[in-house]
Formats: sequence, C-alpha cells, structure tokens
Amino acid sequence: MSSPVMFSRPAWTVLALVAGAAALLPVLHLAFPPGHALHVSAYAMGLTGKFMCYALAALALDLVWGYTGILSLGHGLFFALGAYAHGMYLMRAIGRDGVYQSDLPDFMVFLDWSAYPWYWAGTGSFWYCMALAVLAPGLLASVFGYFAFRSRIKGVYFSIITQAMTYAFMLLFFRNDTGFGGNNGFTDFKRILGHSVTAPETRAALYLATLACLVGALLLCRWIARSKLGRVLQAVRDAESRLMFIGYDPLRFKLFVWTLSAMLCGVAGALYVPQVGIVNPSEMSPANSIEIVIWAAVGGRGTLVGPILGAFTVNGLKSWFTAAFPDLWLFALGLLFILVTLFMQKGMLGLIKRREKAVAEPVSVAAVEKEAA
Amino acid sequence: ADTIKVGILHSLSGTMAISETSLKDVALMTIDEINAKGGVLGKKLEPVVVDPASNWPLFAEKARQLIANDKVAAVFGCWTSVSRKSVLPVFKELNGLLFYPVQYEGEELEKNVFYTGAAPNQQAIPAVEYLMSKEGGGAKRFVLLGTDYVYPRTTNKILRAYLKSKGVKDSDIDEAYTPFGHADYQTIVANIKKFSAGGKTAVISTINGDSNVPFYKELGNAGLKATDVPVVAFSVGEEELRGVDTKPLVGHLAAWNYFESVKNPVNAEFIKKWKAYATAKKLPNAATAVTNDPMEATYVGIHMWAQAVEKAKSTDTDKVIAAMGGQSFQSPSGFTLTMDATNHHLHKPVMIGEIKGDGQFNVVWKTKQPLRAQPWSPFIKGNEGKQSM
Amino acid sequence: MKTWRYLLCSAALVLQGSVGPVAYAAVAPAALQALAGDDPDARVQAVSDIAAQADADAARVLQALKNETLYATPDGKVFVAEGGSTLDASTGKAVAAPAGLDGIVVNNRLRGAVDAALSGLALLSPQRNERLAAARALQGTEPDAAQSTLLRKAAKVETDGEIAVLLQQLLAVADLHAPEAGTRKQAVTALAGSMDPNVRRILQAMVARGPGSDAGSDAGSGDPDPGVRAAAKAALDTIDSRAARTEFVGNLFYGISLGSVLLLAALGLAITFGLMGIINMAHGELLMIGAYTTYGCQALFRHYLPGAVDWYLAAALPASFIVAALAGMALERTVIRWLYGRPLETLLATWGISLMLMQLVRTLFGAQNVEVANPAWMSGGVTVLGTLVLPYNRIAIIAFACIVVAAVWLVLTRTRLGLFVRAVMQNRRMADCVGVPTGRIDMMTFGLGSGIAGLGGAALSQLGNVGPDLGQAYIIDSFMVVVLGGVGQLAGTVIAALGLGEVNKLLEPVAGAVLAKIAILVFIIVFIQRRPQGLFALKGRSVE
Amino acid sequence: MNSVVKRDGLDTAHGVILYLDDVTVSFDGFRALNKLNLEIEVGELRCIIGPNGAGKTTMMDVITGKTRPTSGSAYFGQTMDLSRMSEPEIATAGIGRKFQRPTVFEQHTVFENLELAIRMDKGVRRTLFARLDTAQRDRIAGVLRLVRLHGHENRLAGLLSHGQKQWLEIGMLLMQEPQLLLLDEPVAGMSDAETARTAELLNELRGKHSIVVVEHDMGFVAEIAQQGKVTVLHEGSVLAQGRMDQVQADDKVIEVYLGR
Amino acid sequence: MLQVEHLNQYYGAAHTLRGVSLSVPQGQCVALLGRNGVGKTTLLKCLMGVLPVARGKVSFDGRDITRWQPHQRAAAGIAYVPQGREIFARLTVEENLLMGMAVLPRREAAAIRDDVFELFPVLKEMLHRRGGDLSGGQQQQLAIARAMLSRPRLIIFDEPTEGIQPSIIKDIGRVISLLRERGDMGILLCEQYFDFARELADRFVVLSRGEVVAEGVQADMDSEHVRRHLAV
Ligand SMILES: Nc1ncnc2c1ncn2[C@@H]1O[C@H](COP(=O)(O)OP(=O)(O)OP(=O)(O)O)[C@@H](O)[C@H]1O
Ligand SMILES: Nc1ncnc2c1ncn2[C@@H]1O[C@H](COP(=O)(O)OP(=O)(O)OP(=O)(O)O)[C@@H](O)[C@H]1O
Ligand SMILES: NC(N)=O
Ligand SMILES: [Mg+2]
Ligand SMILES: [Mg+2]
Repeated sequence: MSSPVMFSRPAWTVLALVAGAAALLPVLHLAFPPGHALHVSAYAMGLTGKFMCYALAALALDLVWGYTGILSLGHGLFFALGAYAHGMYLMRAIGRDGVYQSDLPDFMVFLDWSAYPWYWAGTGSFWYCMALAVLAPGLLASVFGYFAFRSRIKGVYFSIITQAMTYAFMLLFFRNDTGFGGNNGFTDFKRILGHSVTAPETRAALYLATLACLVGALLLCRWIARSKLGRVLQAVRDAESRLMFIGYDPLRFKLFVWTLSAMLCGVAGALYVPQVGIVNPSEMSPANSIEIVIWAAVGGRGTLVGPILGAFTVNGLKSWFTAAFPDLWLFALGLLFILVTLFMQKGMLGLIKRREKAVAEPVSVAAVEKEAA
Repeated sequence: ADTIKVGILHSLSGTMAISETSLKDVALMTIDEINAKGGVLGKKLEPVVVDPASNWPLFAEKARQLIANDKVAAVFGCWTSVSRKSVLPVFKELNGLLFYPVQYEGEELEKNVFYTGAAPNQQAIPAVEYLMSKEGGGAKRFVLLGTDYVYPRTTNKILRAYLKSKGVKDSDIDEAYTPFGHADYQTIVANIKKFSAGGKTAVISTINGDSNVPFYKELGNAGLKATDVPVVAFSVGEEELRGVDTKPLVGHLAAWNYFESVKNPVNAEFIKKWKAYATAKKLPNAATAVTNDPMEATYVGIHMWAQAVEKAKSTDTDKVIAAMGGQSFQSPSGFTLTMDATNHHLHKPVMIGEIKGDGQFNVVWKTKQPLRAQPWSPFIKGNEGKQSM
Repeated sequence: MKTWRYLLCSAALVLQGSVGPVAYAAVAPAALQALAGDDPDARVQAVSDIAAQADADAARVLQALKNETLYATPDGKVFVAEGGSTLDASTGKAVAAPAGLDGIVVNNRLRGAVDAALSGLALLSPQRNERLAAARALQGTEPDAAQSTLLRKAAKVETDGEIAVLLQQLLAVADLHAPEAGTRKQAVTALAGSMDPNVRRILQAMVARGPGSDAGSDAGSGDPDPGVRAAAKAALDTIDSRAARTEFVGNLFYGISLGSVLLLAALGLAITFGLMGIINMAHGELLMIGAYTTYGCQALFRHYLPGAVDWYLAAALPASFIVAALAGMALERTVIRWLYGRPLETLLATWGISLMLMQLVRTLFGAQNVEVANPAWMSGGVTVLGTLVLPYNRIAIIAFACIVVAAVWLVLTRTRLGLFVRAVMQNRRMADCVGVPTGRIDMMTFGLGSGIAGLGGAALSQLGNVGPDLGQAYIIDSFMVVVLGGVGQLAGTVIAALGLGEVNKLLEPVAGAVLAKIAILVFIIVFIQRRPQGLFALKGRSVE
Repeated sequence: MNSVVKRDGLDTAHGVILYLDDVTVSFDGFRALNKLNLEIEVGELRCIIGPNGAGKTTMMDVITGKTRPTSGSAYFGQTMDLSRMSEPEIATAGIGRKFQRPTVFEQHTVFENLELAIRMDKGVRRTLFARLDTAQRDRIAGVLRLVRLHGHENRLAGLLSHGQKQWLEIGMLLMQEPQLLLLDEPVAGMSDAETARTAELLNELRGKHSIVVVEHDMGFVAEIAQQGKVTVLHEGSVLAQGRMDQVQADDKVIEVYLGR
Repeated sequence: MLQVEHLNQYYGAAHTLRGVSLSVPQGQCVALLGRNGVGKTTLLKCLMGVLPVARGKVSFDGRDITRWQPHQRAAAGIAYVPQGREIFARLTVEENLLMGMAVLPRREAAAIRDDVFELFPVLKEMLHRRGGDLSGGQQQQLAIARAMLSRPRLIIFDEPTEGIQPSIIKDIGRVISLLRERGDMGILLCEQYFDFARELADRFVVLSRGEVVAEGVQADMDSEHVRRHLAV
C-alpha cells in the first residue's frame, strides 16, 4: 500500500454514522429499563467497551507495524502498564472496604507490608494515575526504543526482544514481592472518582470515554499517516537505509511513532481495567501481544481502520463462539485466520477498500533494498 | 421456564483446560444424574457450558453472560484463584451463586460463593503434621517448593508459620519457587538432595499442574526415593498422575479430601457412574478415566445446591444461600459432608495417600471425622479476630 | 533394630550353606496377622520377625509386601498373589483366592523396614549382583552394633572387591561410634573419601563445638578426643571441597542438558523460520505431533509387543519424523506456499494452524497429558563423583541432539539439496530460472524442518509433559534461540541453545529459577544490542 | 546527534570541497581501497573510471558514511570529518548520491519520491507539519519534466522500468540540491539517446554543483569530462589522472581497463 | 528454435506487450532494441516464464512452452541473464556458479569448467567471496558465467554489458560471437549499447510501446527508420 488516501467524503460519513451509533448504546442502556425492547444490556455495552479498548491497542500497533514496518510482539506490555497504572488508583479507591478493612490493599496486608512502597506514591490521585498510564509505557518505550533503534536492531530481532521484554515483565509481576498483587493482580474495584464502578452511569461514562479516545486516536493516526511524516514512516518500512542518504534520521522517526504507539496502548489499558474489573500479569504474556498483532493482520495492516475492524471481528467471534460451541470454537477461529491470509491479502478491509496494486516483483524490491542499504 | 439453567464455567482450552475439562464433564454427569431422578422442583436442569479459555477477563465476561443473559440459577466453575477473583465482583454485583470446587489459599469469604474445595487447614497443615509423625518418617527439615503465584506463596507462608510454632528452625526450612510452565527441575532436585543431607527431609510441593510431570520425572531419575525424601503434593491427583509413569514415584504423597481408591459404596457408585458416563459420551481415553478430589467436590457441590433448592422451594439466590447452610451430603469420600452456614466452606475429612505403581493412591492416613475449614488462617496475622468464621 | 539380631543368627545358618528353596517352612501366622493389622509398630515388628527366618520363603513374602501383591482377608489370613495364582503365605501352598481379599497397605516407614530387611538378606545371597545391590542400598544407613557384626561376617566371606569396599565403608561408618579413639580415628580417615551424606553429618557432629552449631539433626558436643576431632575436621574439608567440585560439574552438566533440550526444540524452527523465513507459530504443535506420535508408538508396543516395549523408541523416532514431516508438507502445499514473499502473513496463518492443531489433539486425546514412560534403560542414572547422578534420559538426549545436529548440518552443507534450499530462500525467482524446481524444494525443506521438530517432540516426551500445550511451552524459547543465534545460521542456533542453557543453569542456583529466567531474558535483550544480527551475523554488502 | 547540520557549516576556503586522504578500506584482509588520495574542487565535475572492483563504489560508500574507512580520513570542506558523521548528517551537510543500482522508494509514487527528497529541515516535527508550497510544487513539476517522468508521477516507483528508475533517482538527487553530487554509473542501462540527454543535463549542472561521476561508458565520459580531470582507480588507489585523451592513451589504463 | 507469436502481456490495466512476434533461429544472434520502458525486459521475462502471458504463444524446438514453469524452460535448455544481476547474494561465487549447473546431472555439475575463468579471471580470485559482496561489474560477470555454465541451447541476455568495464565488454563480445559461430545455440540479446549489438547481431527487432516497430538483418540496423525509434 502506498500513502494512505485521506478520508473520502463517504468515508467521513460512514465514520460519523458508526461513531454516532456507538454513542447511542449507553443512552439506550440508561434510558430504557431492562426487559424493554430498546434496552441495551450492561453486558452488551461492557463487551463493546472492552472491544473498543482492544481496537485502540490494535490501532496503536498498526501505526508501528503497518506503517513503519516495526513488528512489535510486546505491545501487550504497554497495554498492561496502562492498566496497572489505573489499577493502582482503583485499588486505593477501595479504601477500607477490603477483606482486612485496612488502608492498604489486601495483598499488601497479607504480605505484612506496613506502608505503600515508594513506587505507589501519589497513586491515590486519579489524575496522577492517568498521567502514569500514558507516561509509564511512553517512558519505557522511549528508553527501550532508543537503544534498540540506535543499535539498528531490525525485523525479527526487534520483534524477539520486544517479546523478551514483555515476558520478563510478566514473570516479574507474577512475583508477590513486586508489589502488584502477584498473579491475582488487581480486582474487586469498588469506586472510581467516588462513583461506584458498577453503577450504570459510571459504566456509560467509561464507555463514552473509551469511544472518544478511540475516535480521537483514529483521527490522530490518520492525520499522521497522511502527513509527510507518514510517508517518511513508510519509507522507513520499505527502504530505511535509502532514507538516510537523503537526510532523514530513521532513529528519530521510529522513536517518535514507537513511543506514541506505546502511549496509545497505555490509554487503552487504562480504559480497559475498570470495564473488565481485573488486571493481572497474564496481560503481559507473549500470547496476548501476538493476539494484538493478529487483530491488526485480520483487519488489514497499514490501514488504521482495518485493525479496529479486526479487533471487533476476532473478539466478537471469540465471545460468541466460546458460548455457542465451546468445544469447537478454536477450529473456527483458526480457520478464519488461515482464510483471511489466503484470500484477503489486505485483510478484511482489503475486500471493502480497493488500493493500489503492490509491486509485482517483491524479489527485485528486496534486491534494490540490498543495494541501497 | 420449564427448566432450570445452571452455568458451567470451566476452561476447555488454554493452559487450564488440562485440569478443568474433566470438571466440566463431571458436572454434566451430575446434572444428568439429577435429571434422571426427576430434576429439581420438578423441573429438569439445563446446563449452559461456556469456555473462558484460561483467560481471566474472559472469565468475568462469561460470568456476566451466564447470570445476566442466560439467567442461570447457579454457576459451577473456576479452578485457579485468579479466575475466581476475577468473577467475584460480577457475582456480587448481580447477586449470583458460585460453587468453587478447588483447594485454595483461603483469605476470602464471599456471601455469593460456596467453597467445596479445601482450605489450607483442611489439606496443607494435616499433611505436614503427618510428615513430622513417626509414621510419616519424622521429617526434621522441609523444602517448600511451589510455582510462583498466590496459592503456593500463601500456603507456604501459612506452613512456615505453622512449622515455626512446632519449633522447626528457619535454617531447616528451604523455600523455592519456579515460574509458570517451568520444565527443567535439574537444579531444584539437586538442591533438594543437598538440603536433605542435613537431616530427614520432606518436600512440600505446591507446584501447579503442568510442571509436575517434569518435576517427578527428574525426581525419579535422580534416584530420590520416597523412603529417603518423601514429597507431599497438594495439586497432584489421579488426573495429573495419568501423565506420569508412577513406578519411580511409589511412596511419594498427596494430601486431599478424597481419593479414588477409598473404599465405600458411595464412591464405588460414583466411580462406576463416571466411567459409564465417560464411555457413553465417548470422552477421549475413557478407558483410563479416573476420578479425583476436585471432581468429587464438584459432584458434592451440585448435589448440595439441588438439595438446597428443594429445601428453599425456589432458585432465588438469597433463599438458596439461606438453605445451603447446614446442608449435608453423603459423599464419595465416605464421610457425610456438611456445608458450614457461617463460612460457606465444607467440613471435610483430610486424607494422605501414597502414590502406587498403578497411578492410584494408598490412603495411609485420614482424619477420624470432617474438619471445619479455617478460611482465615490463624497463622496469618490480622486474622485473629476472624476465627469464629 | 531387632531385625538385625535375627539376621545375625540366620546369617549363621545361611553360612552353613543351607540357603535355597527349602520346602516352604510356614511363615509364622502370628507375624502375618500383625502385618495385616493396623498397629504400625506391630507391623514393623512383624517385618523383622519374618525377615528373621532369613529363607527364600520370608524373602518372597517381604518381596510381595514391597510389590503390593500381598493380600489379607478381614480376619488376618495373608495371601501372596503370584502370576495368576494365589498362595497362602503361611503355607506357601497355592489355594483358591478367598473372598474379601484386600491389599495390605504399605507406607514409607514399613517400606523402609522391608527394604532394609531384604537387602540384609541379600547381603548373603549367592548372586553377586544381588549382594552388590544390597550393599549399595545400605549405603547411607548408619549400622548399629548388631548390623556391624553381620556386616563383618558378610565382609569376611565377601570375595568381590567392589562389594567388599562398600561393606568396609559401612563398617567405617559404624566405627565412628566405636568406644576407643584409635578405631574412630581410623574410621574417620578411611571415610575422608566418602560422599555419603550420613558420614558428613556424623563428622560434623564430631567436630561440632557443643550444640549451637548447625550440624543438622544430631548436633551434639563434639568428639572427646582432640586428635579424632582434628582428623574429622580434615576429613570434613576434603569431603566439602569434593562436594563443591561435584556441584560445579553438576551445574555444567545441567546446562548442557538444558541446552540440548532447547536445541532439539529449536532446530526444526531454525529451518522453517531461519532458512525459509516463515514465522512458524505452528512449530510448537509440530513438536507436539512428534510427542504424540511417540505416545502412539508406545501404546502400540504395549498392546502388540509387550515384550519389546523398552524399544518402542526405535520405532517412535522414525515415526515421529515421518508423521511430522508429512504434516508439515501438507501445510506447506495447502497454506504456506501461497505466502512466500509475504513473511508477516505467515505469522497469522500459522497461528491459526497452531490453534486448530491444539484443539484437534484435545478432541482426539483429551485435554489431559498422556503418559510417555522412559524405557527401562533410560530411567535412573549413573552416579559419578560420589553423589552426582546423571540421569540416563538426559544423557541420551544430549547424544541424540548431537546426532540430529550433525545430520542436519550434513544435509544442508554437503548435499546439492542444501545448496538449492539456500539459493531458493535467497532468490526464489532466479533459482527457478536456473532450473531449480522451487515448489518441490520448498515442500521438502519445510518437510525436513517439520520432521526435525517431530524428532524434537519425541525427545521432549522423555522429559516432560505430553499434552496439548506442549508446543506452547517451547515456542517462545525456540524463537529466542534461533534469533539469538542469527537467523539462518545453524551454528548460531547450536551455540545459542547451549549458551542459554549454561547461563541459565549457572544463574539458577544463586538467583533462583524465577529471577534466573528474568535475567536470561534481559541478557537476550542486551546481547542483541551488541549484535543486532544475532551471534553469527554476516557482515558486508551481501546481507543488506 | 543532530540531523540538521547547518549548510553554512561547510567551509570551502581553499576551494576544495572534498578531501580523501590515505583512505584504506579492507574487508577482512582484502583492501577495497588502498591509501586512496583524492581532492575535488568546488564546482568541479570529476569523472572516475576504473576496472570492475577498483573501489569506486566503495569510495562513495566512504564519502556518504555507509562504510567507515579502516584508516585515513575523509573531509567535506575544511572542517567536516565525514568518518565521524552519520549518513543523515552527511546527506544534510550537502552530499547527495545516486546508487549504482537504481534505488528508489518502490512503494511510493514517483511524485512522493521527489517530495521526500526535497531540500528542507528533515527533523520529525517539521516533517509532521510540512506542507508543500506552490514554489516546491513547481520545482517538483520541473524536475519531473527534466527527467521525463511527467505523466508517471502517480505511478508506484517500483513499477518503473530500470532506466526510468535511474532517471527518477537523478531527479531525487536534484531535489536535494546538494553541493556535492555523487553519481555511480548514471547511464547504465540507458539507451544511447538517453545517455546523450544525461550528458546534457550534467553539463548544465556543471559549476552549480561539484559533481563526481563514475562510469564505464567512455563515450559518455568524454562528453562530460571535456577538458576536466579524469581519475582512473585501480585496486583501490589512483592509477592515473589527467585529461580524458591523456588517460585513454595511457598504457597502464589500456592494459587494466580499456583493453585492446 | 525459439518462436514467439502475438505475445500480449498486461501489468494490471497497462497493456505492456502488444502482439509481439519474433523468432530466434539456431546459430543466430537476435538483438532486441528499444528505448527505456518499452517492454524489453518484460518480453524477456515472459520468454523465461517469470511473467505470465495473457495471449500469444511461445514455442521452443517446436514444443509449446507458453505455460511452462521457468525451471522447466531452464531444463529444456534456456538460460537467462537478467537485468540487475539477481545473483545469490549470500552464496559464495563458487556456489553461485554451481547453481548455474542446477539443470545438469549431478556428475557433470561437480566441477566448474575452466573456460568461464578464462573469460572472467576475477571470479577465480574471488571464488570464496560472497556473491553479494562483489562489485556491480563483478556481479554482472558472475551472472553471465552462471548462465553459460548450464550448457544452454538458447541464451537470453538482458543488457549484459551494463556496468562492465570496456575491456571485458570486448571479451564478452568475443565470447558471444564465438558461441554464435559454434552454431548450436540461439542468442537473444537485449542491449542498449547500440554498437555492441550491431557487431554481434545477425538480425534485430525494435520494440516501441510494447510493439515491434522494426526488424531486419544486421545491414539495415543503421537505417534512419531504426534510429528514429531509438531516439528520444
Ligand atoms: N563487503 C565486502 N566484502 C568483501 N569484499 C568486498 C566487500 N565490498 C566490496 N568488496 C570488494 O571490494 C572491491 C571494490 O568493490 P567496488 O564495488 O568498490 O568496485 P567498483 O569500483 O564499484 O566496481 P564496479 O565498477 O564493478 O562497480 C571489489 O573487489 C569487491 O569484491
Ligand atoms: N511490475 C510492473 N508493474 C507494472 N508496470 C510495470 C512493471 N514492471 C515494468 N512496468 C512498466 O512496463 C513498461 C516496460 O517495462 P520494462 O522493464 O519491460 O521496460 P524496458 O524496455 O526493459 O526498459 P529498460 O530499457 O529501462 O530496462 C515500463 O513502462 C514499466 O514502467
Ligand atoms: N486455588 C488454586 N489451586 O489455584
Ligand atoms: Mg561500483
Ligand atoms: Mg529492461
């Protein structure tokens, strides 16, 4: 795919319609009593909210993978860090309603900790935690990225070390002594900014916040993608070394999107926690990161809208299948992945959207890159 | 509705499927059994099976789906503590009913949950007592070996406190943890060997399901015999042993509240039903089907719920909870188990079994009668006030 | 320790040569009754009593007890199940199995007593190997006066050097408690070489300055005689320094062994991913297929050739290679062939494949693990440097890894196929133009990689779980190894695997398993910074 | 590091824009460049010829920072030590290169290729907010016409023919407005007519930029070298140097390069 | 021996080859001329089977090979020197040459014939260097050597002189005419370097916009008509 076409007028309208429709859910949820024909259940709304978080993560990944050609197998980590950051606030918001009626979260009481460890400082403040949810992943990503990109680590080598990173963090967070609740992680949240997390209004609010972030992120990414920077990013993907000889420093461009993407993931994670009610280290398991990649691939990488579509499709099917045919669903899902790769070269979006033909001779493209490098 | 829906929330895929699948099957069997006897309140039970796929957020989602959408009267499920933790808020919010059939670390007590598995004092502590007894080999030193997560950490914390209270020196306790899915136990086993040189040693293993096979294979091949260094495990039962050649392991122990090998008519019946069911439903390797403690706990849980519903004449959560208290059931363990009205845990017998060459257990010790659970272990400070529960 | 006194007299009669299957003298029914009862002390006593008979008949009953083939009726009559028939233990006559028979439960304590008794008997057995086994079994026990007398007797008549040494060792241990300092000193020096943990403990006790010391269980005031104490101290030091060396060697071995496991797990991937550039997420499941094939072969052998069951691996290895290879080729022809030039898509497709394969196995074999037993010749291990046990299955796997690597290396470097493979992978279209049937090469290469994975699976089945998740357990490590070694560099894969194995095993004793694993991952990240193309990076224009 | 080295950082006081001083590059033992000395004057158009493997491309690699010299130094103007600068820094400092094998951004359109190359601050922020003004559009249009790719501007560069790619790359070079142009075999694979065009083009650029051309097409070299210096490289160092007719007459050159 | 009839090829919508017909008789060298981007390489790729043809027929020794795979054509005796070298970058020079003999039976493919080293001595020096490390010209030489090693009956050159030093171009010229004289093989030579082509070719074909606009025997090559189609 070459430089992304800007939203066409019809595309804009579609986007507006979809977003509008999505925004309607919470309204229906609140306006109509359960049982009413137009009532939207908390379950349905919760599910959509959750998927939107996934979509946001997939979108973030696509920015680095689809456009810049950096395959990250560690985005689950950034997602989880965002989640944990918000989780810290939610844990503190429980107050003395825990099983030990202590000011400290139960798991700390249980570990005989008398006070919060230093890295919990300030987590009592919602806004601090929100900032943390963005900055923690951002900081980690920029440090990790700086060294990795400076050493010109590319391709699978980069992918693998991102995987190693998330794996290491998972093991670290599993430990009780790390101070994040070990493998049980954070659960049993009570309230957020003084409102009960289970109150319909709170749910609706969280949902709308997520929707807003998703749409916002989509527009931001789209804007970046179709700016000149977007084209540079694609050049990084296709012929990074060639780019250097016309005066661009790939390191800076990579670092920029990489960090931005990590931050977006953090936001997704932060919105995710209160809606699903738990965060635990398995969010950092390599498999979870791979799943994000899968969503992007299914929807169509390098298309921004595709990953969103993919996240919804894959998770939607998963939710449906696991209830409809619990014993067979993996066959169905696996088959779906295979069919998508075989028959939808550009992912599902490829069907909907016509794009420029790829170069007919990938081999010669590779050859050219060799010489340029 | 002319049927009563009940939810079954066990992972059928992912890492936990290995343990949870058989619980799903035994639940279905139990429901068939109840239906065959005419169901509950004259209505047939209708199981709703979902697959939370060993994914904790998915557990929460599925729980909500079962209670809110499918309107199930009760849910039987979960294995790992974290899965239970992730569904708890849902059950509290929607006032649902969960039956949890697995031994766990305690430190929890929820109105909406009934715990049919063991609390630490119904499994861990008796096991250690036995090891220290003359019969158990009079162990003086202990290796607390576990997978690095909450259940083992908590159990070992409790045990350490207990051992201290029995005058065991810290230098005679060695605590070691391995990551999830750890498969190389060479170093660990070597260390156990070294440690055991200092005196009669026993290993207390809270290694989680999948790592047990490599651990035992290593143990067997390294020539650590049960007569020298006995290993007592809390997560290894008949199901797990199906994956191991037990000949080198004869004499190592496990502590549960039920073993397939216990001899009594109820158990004989239970085993017969299960094998018949496995064959009828063409379950994979039905020929070698075995029963184990969490399966028995599931079986007991469903029956008790059914009794409670009959007693309450309704499936309404609060009525059923009220009716559950004091329910008793003649269980395959050979004891009549009673549900404690205050702490929602079963009074359970404790049994220690030694592994036999055929993958079964010799029950070498058992309590005279069921013990009351102590979800709030007295060995954890802060719990002093909670002993009445 | 009564057992021993009985053994003593019996030893006498045995020595008069009256061994061998005398007509079954009845085993005292009283003893048997006690054995069947449930007063633990009485049962241990009973074992002694029976052992005291010191004849084949007693041996048979004890053996039966050990093998859990000893049954009792509720009223305490005891029977031995042998082959099909049932013998009345008190008469040794074959009888019809009475009703209500129930196995006699043995627990560790009883088992300990039985073992001691049996080996005591065996010490005087005419068969060398039995005596040897017995002497070995007794190592680590602490003979008391009665035992040592028997041991001395046994030692006197012992003709075989090796066994004699073992017996002397035991006697020395006994002498450590001898009243006269001289004997003790001798014993101490004699034991300086011993690796027997007991000895260490006793010596510690001897040097120990009063209680306070951490001399394990029987800490006490040290040996009265200073000379002996000094000797003991010296002996202790030699023992400890040896132990340290042993431990280090042990860690090295563990590292190599872990390395070879990683290697076997990764080798197939080194081909499908390293050479062919397919991000093969289904690699783990190919391992799994290999492991299940092994399981299948074992089952077939158990069913059709129970006699040869120890050799099921001979069939399992080729089988797992072929099955996995065929599976691989099928995948290549149906799915992967369409994805060359789109490496990233292979990730999605193979991920799908892996999901399906896992669920397939669950539906076929169940979600639980299946049992794959080490063949007899692979269970247990050899003891070197006194205490270090090298399990046979580990040794076998190290050897196997070497063979497989050598084979792969030969195929890839010494055959035309190898050349074609590399050419196709570098420039598929041009290879086609010079006349290489790329389609067939692709299929064969992927088949080879998958087959190797199958072999890996067969090997892994000897160490760990065989279950639907087997693949998941190894896929990450496999990718780490291949990438760390440098994609497409066979040698790199080998070094990386062994390196990771060693580092891991040298870290684990100090850091613990969890931190060690974390450290390894960090190490990988840092290492790639230094060598962005992996261990064996190609330099120059050609790679860019 | 800073990707925006100011242009006026370039100091050509002595009228020399490029110094190569005893540059040696060895690839595990093999010396691709062997104590090479070379000076290019401001505004000069220098042709470099020499046998295959003489080290011409390697020399350009050294100048553009792609390969680091094993020993010796390379200076851009009086002050900039090329061996210490990264590729982007060198490019921004004003050295542009056309590769021996045409290398363009295959997944971008012809237009975008030129747009990416256009001379400007190539930092992240500026790039993010960059918008083409009309002047720049005109420039691109002009170059398109110059390299005769107008009408092709919206095609993917990857789809161009070999020769068309050569032209596009030259176009990109022009967009960069470098002080020093390095052209590695610019007319390889061009028809004679095209070659003639390229010669014209270079003659137009003569003086505006300093230019180094590597070629094997003697006709073409004669066209552009005119009375200027031609350098003959052989086995990594200068074999001969002088006017075209001189080197062509040189026996050594005929021996190793031109042939009889 | 090679017959091409009404060949048509499309890149998506773009009609790149429009009914191209030509033939390469045994023992003759046919030059293929044309400006940049007229479809020469495309044509050669179609002949080699790298690109599918939409309509038309390609036959070799009377056999219709239009739908054959490239490796089948190679086995049938067609060798190809592509534009842009396409050597196996990570194989050594030696291995690259061995690849040239992929179609030959194992025995004959064991050793590399010396005649190629006589023609390209540099290759012998660099036998164990990786192909990708060679200089542009060296790679081009390697590509030609590789093609010659397969003992082809038809050899297709796509701009063989590109990036090669004059002296060696002369040598290549000699070789090609030598092969031609031997009379047992056909040569299809796509070349921009007009004089070079003229010296070697018996016949010539001029492409423009994917159509054959002129063809004839060597003598007519200088004609105004031809020049016009080559001029810009
Ligand atoms: N990375 C490398 N490793 C080994 N040898 C190399 C490497 N790069 C270049 N060479 C050798 O260095 C010499 C110079 O190569 P270079 O490309 O500079 O030649 P050149 O003058 O450009 O030749 P041409 O005119 O054919 O392009 C060649 O012999 C080449 O084989
Ligand atoms: N993969 C492709 N997809 C679409 N169009 C292509 C593709 N490859 C080449 N073209 C177009 O087809 C036409 C012919 O290309 P071709 O490479 O055959 O030209 P050529 O005669 O070989 O030119 P040159 O002399 O520069 O090599 C050109 O206009 C080119 O832009
Ligand atoms: N509750 C457990 N065994 O995790
Ligand atoms: Mg060159
Ligand atoms: Mg061409």
